[in-house]
Amino acid sequence: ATTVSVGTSGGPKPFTYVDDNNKLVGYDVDTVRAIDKVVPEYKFTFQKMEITSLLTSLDSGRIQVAANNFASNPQRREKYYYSKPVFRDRDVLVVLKDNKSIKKFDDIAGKTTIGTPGVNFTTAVEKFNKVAKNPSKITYSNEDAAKTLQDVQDGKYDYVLIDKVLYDNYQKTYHLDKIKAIELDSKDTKKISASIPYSYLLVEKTPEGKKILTAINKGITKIQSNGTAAKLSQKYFNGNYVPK
Amino acid sequence: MNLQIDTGEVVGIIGPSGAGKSTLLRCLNLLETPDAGSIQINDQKFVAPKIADRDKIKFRQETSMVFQQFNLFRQKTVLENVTEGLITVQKRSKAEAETIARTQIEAVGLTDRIDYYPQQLSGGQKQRVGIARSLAMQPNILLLDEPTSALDTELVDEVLITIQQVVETQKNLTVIIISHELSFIRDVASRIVVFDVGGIVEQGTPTEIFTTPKKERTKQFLQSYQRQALTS
Amino acid sequence: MNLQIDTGEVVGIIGPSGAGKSTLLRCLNLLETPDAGSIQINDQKFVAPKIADRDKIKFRQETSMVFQQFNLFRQKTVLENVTEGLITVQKRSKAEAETIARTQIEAVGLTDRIDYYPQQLSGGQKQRVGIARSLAMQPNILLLDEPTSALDTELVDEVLITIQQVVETQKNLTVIIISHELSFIRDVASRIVVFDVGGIVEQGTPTEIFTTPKKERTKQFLQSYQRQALTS
Amino acid sequence: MPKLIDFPLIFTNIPRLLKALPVTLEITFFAMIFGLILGLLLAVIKINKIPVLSQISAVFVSFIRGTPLLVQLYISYYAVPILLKYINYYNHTNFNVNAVPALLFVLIAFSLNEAAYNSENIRAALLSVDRGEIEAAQSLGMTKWQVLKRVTIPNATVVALPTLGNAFIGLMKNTSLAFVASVVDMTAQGQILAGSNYRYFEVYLSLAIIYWIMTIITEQILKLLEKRLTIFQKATQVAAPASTRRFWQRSRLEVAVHDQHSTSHEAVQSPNRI
Amino acid sequence: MPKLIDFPLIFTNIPRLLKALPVTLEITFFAMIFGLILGLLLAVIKINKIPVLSQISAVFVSFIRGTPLLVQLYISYYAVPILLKYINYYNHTNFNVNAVPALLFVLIAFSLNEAAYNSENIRAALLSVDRGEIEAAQSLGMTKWQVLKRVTIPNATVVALPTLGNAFIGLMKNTSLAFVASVVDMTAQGQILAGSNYRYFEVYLSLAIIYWIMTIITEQILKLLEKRLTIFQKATQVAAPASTRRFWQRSRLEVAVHDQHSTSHEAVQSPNRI
Ligand SMILES: Nc1ncnc2c1ncn2[C@@H]1O[C@H](COP(=O)(O)OP(=O)(O)OP(=O)(O)O)[C@@H](O)[C@H]1O
Ligand SMILES: Nc1ncnc2c1ncn2[C@@H]1O[C@H](COP(=O)(O)OP(=O)(O)OP(=O)(O)O)[C@@H](O)[C@H]1O
Ligand SMILES: [Mg+2]
Ligand SMILES: [Mg+2]
Repeated sequence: ATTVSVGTSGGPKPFTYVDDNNKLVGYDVDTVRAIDKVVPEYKFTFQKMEITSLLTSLDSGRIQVAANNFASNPQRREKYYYSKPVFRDRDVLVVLKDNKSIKKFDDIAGKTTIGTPGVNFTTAVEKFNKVAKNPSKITYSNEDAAKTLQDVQDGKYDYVLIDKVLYDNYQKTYHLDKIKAIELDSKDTKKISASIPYSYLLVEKTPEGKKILTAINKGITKIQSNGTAAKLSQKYFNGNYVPK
Repeated sequence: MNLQIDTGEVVGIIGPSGAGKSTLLRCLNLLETPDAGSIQINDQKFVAPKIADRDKIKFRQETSMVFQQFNLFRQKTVLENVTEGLITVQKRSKAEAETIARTQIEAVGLTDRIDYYPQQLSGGQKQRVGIARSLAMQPNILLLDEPTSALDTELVDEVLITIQQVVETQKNLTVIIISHELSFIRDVASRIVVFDVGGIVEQGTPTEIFTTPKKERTKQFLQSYQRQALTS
Repeated sequence: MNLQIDTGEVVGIIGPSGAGKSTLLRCLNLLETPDAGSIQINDQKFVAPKIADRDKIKFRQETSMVFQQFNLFRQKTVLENVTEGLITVQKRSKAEAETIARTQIEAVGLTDRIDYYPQQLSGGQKQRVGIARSLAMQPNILLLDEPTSALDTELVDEVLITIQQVVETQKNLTVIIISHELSFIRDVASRIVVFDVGGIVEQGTPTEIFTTPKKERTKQFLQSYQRQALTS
Repeated sequence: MPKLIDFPLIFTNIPRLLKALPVTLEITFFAMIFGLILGLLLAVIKINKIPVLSQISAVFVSFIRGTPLLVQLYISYYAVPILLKYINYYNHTNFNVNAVPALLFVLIAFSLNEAAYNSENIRAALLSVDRGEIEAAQSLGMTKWQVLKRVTIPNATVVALPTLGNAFIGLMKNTSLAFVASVVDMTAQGQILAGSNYRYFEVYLSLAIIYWIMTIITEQILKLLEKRLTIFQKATQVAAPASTRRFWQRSRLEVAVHDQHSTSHEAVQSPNRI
Repeated sequence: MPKLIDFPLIFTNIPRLLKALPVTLEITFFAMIFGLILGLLLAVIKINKIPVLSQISAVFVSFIRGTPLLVQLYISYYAVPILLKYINYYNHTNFNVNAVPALLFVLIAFSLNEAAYNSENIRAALLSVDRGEIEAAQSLGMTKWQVLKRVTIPNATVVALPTLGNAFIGLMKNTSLAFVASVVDMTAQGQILAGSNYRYFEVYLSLAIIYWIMTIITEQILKLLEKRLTIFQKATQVAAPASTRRFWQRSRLEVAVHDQHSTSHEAVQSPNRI
């Protein structure tokens, strides 16, 4: 079988992380492993690297697949192949508990937030700002997500946009008692992702990549129909987040 | 040891290497703090070893030192070297300081080198700037520690002549000079102190010391000098 | 200029400062490459300025230099200083090199300092190590450039005596020595070359040069020396 | 074949990146100036072996040298608010650190870092100053502070300049770390740009060009400064006599040492060997 | 109150981080050694002003000094494969650089970076070597290479050691950048750990502790090394005569300069003033 390099950054949990035995695990990682089992023509190996390097690595052929809870957006679609969706997300707006002014996505107009450049949520707010009369003020930062939640709790920023799964996990660790998560309805969700907030595996846009993509898509269909994907979702998210 | 010097005296200190001559002179400028003892200039008395920084500075303005290694400020021109103390220590205006400095530089014959940097001067010229810098401060006491021993033979004379002129023109200036140029010391000093490890061996007029020394140590020292002059 | 020297000769070079004496000697060791001219040792002839590195090295093994500033290897002990060339250049075994070195160190009377580092030695001792290092290489020609002028007066004699001994015991060794110690040169040299800017002024036996110099320049030079000796 | 590198983008990026240049320069200059002042203080403390202070400063310098700047930034930016929260929690106080702009934390962290690194260079430079000049200044009656200001620092500056110049260049490039504290310098601006078009490689090339040019400019300024400061050295001394040199160049050197006695000179036995 | 800091985690992190220590050390040592060798070469090229090579090396050094290490890593790791892709595309060849392990690119980038930075230090150290010793070695008949090996390098090492030690410590902390090229050093390992337990601050503190200790150990080794290398300096010379010192300490100094003539000495007119 041909070896395919899969890049991942080892964070955030539970999509990709290392367990106590220093073994790379997580929903995205295990999904690729499951695909590996059902796709005999390829053998997948992992490489850990900085999150911002993943895309450059795809460009340069350092890796053929990137697995890091990647969402879709038009710019990315130009440069990379997207697999079938592997995860169906729910996005939440995190605000202070006593915040009455933010209830739905459009309420972020004129409010402040913090985000890492290049991340899907930041891109979503940027997109919102392009059309909004009253844009939302983004502070760009390399702060980790845990700190951004603390910043909301401290009243430093009005809201942040984040995966529900991640939010739940952070809450388990930090017990931030002054903030709440507002789930976005499907209409709002569309505003962010232009489609359902799926996440995907990214594949390099080369002839060889095209073959890999076909194989991966075949594998995804297989693990989603035979229940493997559901089992993984249960294991990592305590619920069914498998795309329908 | 005990040494008394009167205003206007020119004291030459001679003695073997390592006797502590430099150390004595440096104590008179408080560059070295003596472990014990006192120094008195006119009515001001300073008792070692505890001398406040403020007193040190006052004291240093009474004396002025000419160094063996010249110790000019290398980043400053001849003029700036001489005005430096006048401006920062004596708080004179720049114009006033320059007038004083020009007079002193004229006196040591370096008017044409006034904007040169030390590196551009010969050793003899450097030392003459050193003398001008000291005199510009108008000290009561001028201290010279082997002012010519770092100079090539052909440059010694210009400095000695400068010193001689200073001594002759400023009768009220007390001068203490350490030198191995015995014939010069003999000419210029009003009193000579022979120094050795342990303190003062003897003192007296140049004639007393050079022609009728009383102590055996002085004779020895003078003889070793004559021998050296002949062999080289 | 043209200079011929026979095996076993002891040539003393004297002359005013800046005459080019050092430069001449350094050319003989190819530390300085002459712009033109040739140097011939026995049958080997080297024509400047194009001398291959390989020839330079061969040539340097014929001559050996004792420096004014000693130039000992500071990181090496006395013994290692002397064995260095024997081991790296002459490719001798360490044991053999040490035997030779010990003999030479013995000859300059420094056996008890054999494991000292240069920093622990007096100037005179350093220069004696320098001589031992040169002689250990068994050169045909020994070059000495003012070997005592960096030394304090009291240390000069020990080095001069060492050189004298070398000259007396090794009759086949050609020695070229630059020195301002005229009385020494007079004693030790078999021929004296008077050098000045422009080349050789005159040459001859010590008696010829010192008592009946032919050239005016030589007389001048010798006189200026005597004057200096008297004034200091 | 997809467009792997968008070459024009490398250049069109540049004006957009330069918008963040002021932040880079602000951090660099501020940290350099405060780093110098504090570094001088640390150096003086160490040289004079001031009791308690010199121990504290030794630990401080060791910590800064011993840990990555990123960690130091993290501590100054993250630890202070957390500390305040703990204090607020246990003392029922209500200090709020969010009012303090992030930039201040960054500036403090960078300044402290520079100070620690510079202090050793400054110390070496201070110690290299000729004792003689200092004594001359003292003997003129200058106070300690006057000696420092008029003699020691000007002399030390000349010695320390190249190292401090390097520190400056290093600092300029390191400001990118400030992004963990939400301060957007030029490199961070690059990440933001790339975050929207996914062209990281082009942005890094643009940054390389900008930084390289900035470094070259800085080096030229340093050279000029050095020339200024060392004017007292450049002034040539009396030149070596040209005549001698010329003589040597023209003359030919003919030296021969023969095994056989040459005809011209006979070895003469020295008449008075000791 | 939320658990803002998990203190025990700071220490339990440490053994897990240390698993990546070998990578950190590998990069550090490799880059240091090759950086030294190449740096020496660059220094020799610059000192001897070797025509073409010295211009090339000047541009190289300027580029490395002028651009962030991160950018250099990017270029070495990503530009090469992209370049190959273009070549493959237009020439229908099939070069593939991805078989070459990432670590190699990282090592090369770090080595080149070290070389450029070290070359200036090495050059200064080489130039500081006493000409006299070199001449002595030449006059013994050593070849150029022997002089370099036996005299110049040993002497220069003593001078360069402190700066090279600093470079080593800096390098140790900088290896974290290798993560952009998928090499997991200790800091990268820390980021990965924090990705799984969401506790970044604690990881950074753990890293601070590890790096600080490593730095202290390195400094101690350097001190030892320096002691070894400078044994020839430490050996004390003949001590200054103790007797003199003792005399001064015991004696009292009494000097007085009076405005009035003292009784003991009358100013004597020098008999033969010129
Ligand atoms: N304050 C002091 N207390 C004790 N010993 C001192 C003191 N100052 C200097 N010494 C020692 O006394 C010795 C005398 O040194 P000093 O330079 O004064 O001699 P000198 O007479 O000037 O010799 P030279 O003619 O060589 O200059 C020195 O070796 C020094 O170590
Ligand atoms: N190869 C050369 N070509 C031209 N000029 C030279 C050459 N070598 C030296 N000189 C110049 O000739 C002068 C003579 O210097 P050198 O050191 O040889 O004199 P010296 O006779 O040894 O003087 P001293 O007695 O002071 O040592 C020097 O100023 C030097 O600049
Ligand atoms: Mg003295
Ligand atoms: Mg000479």
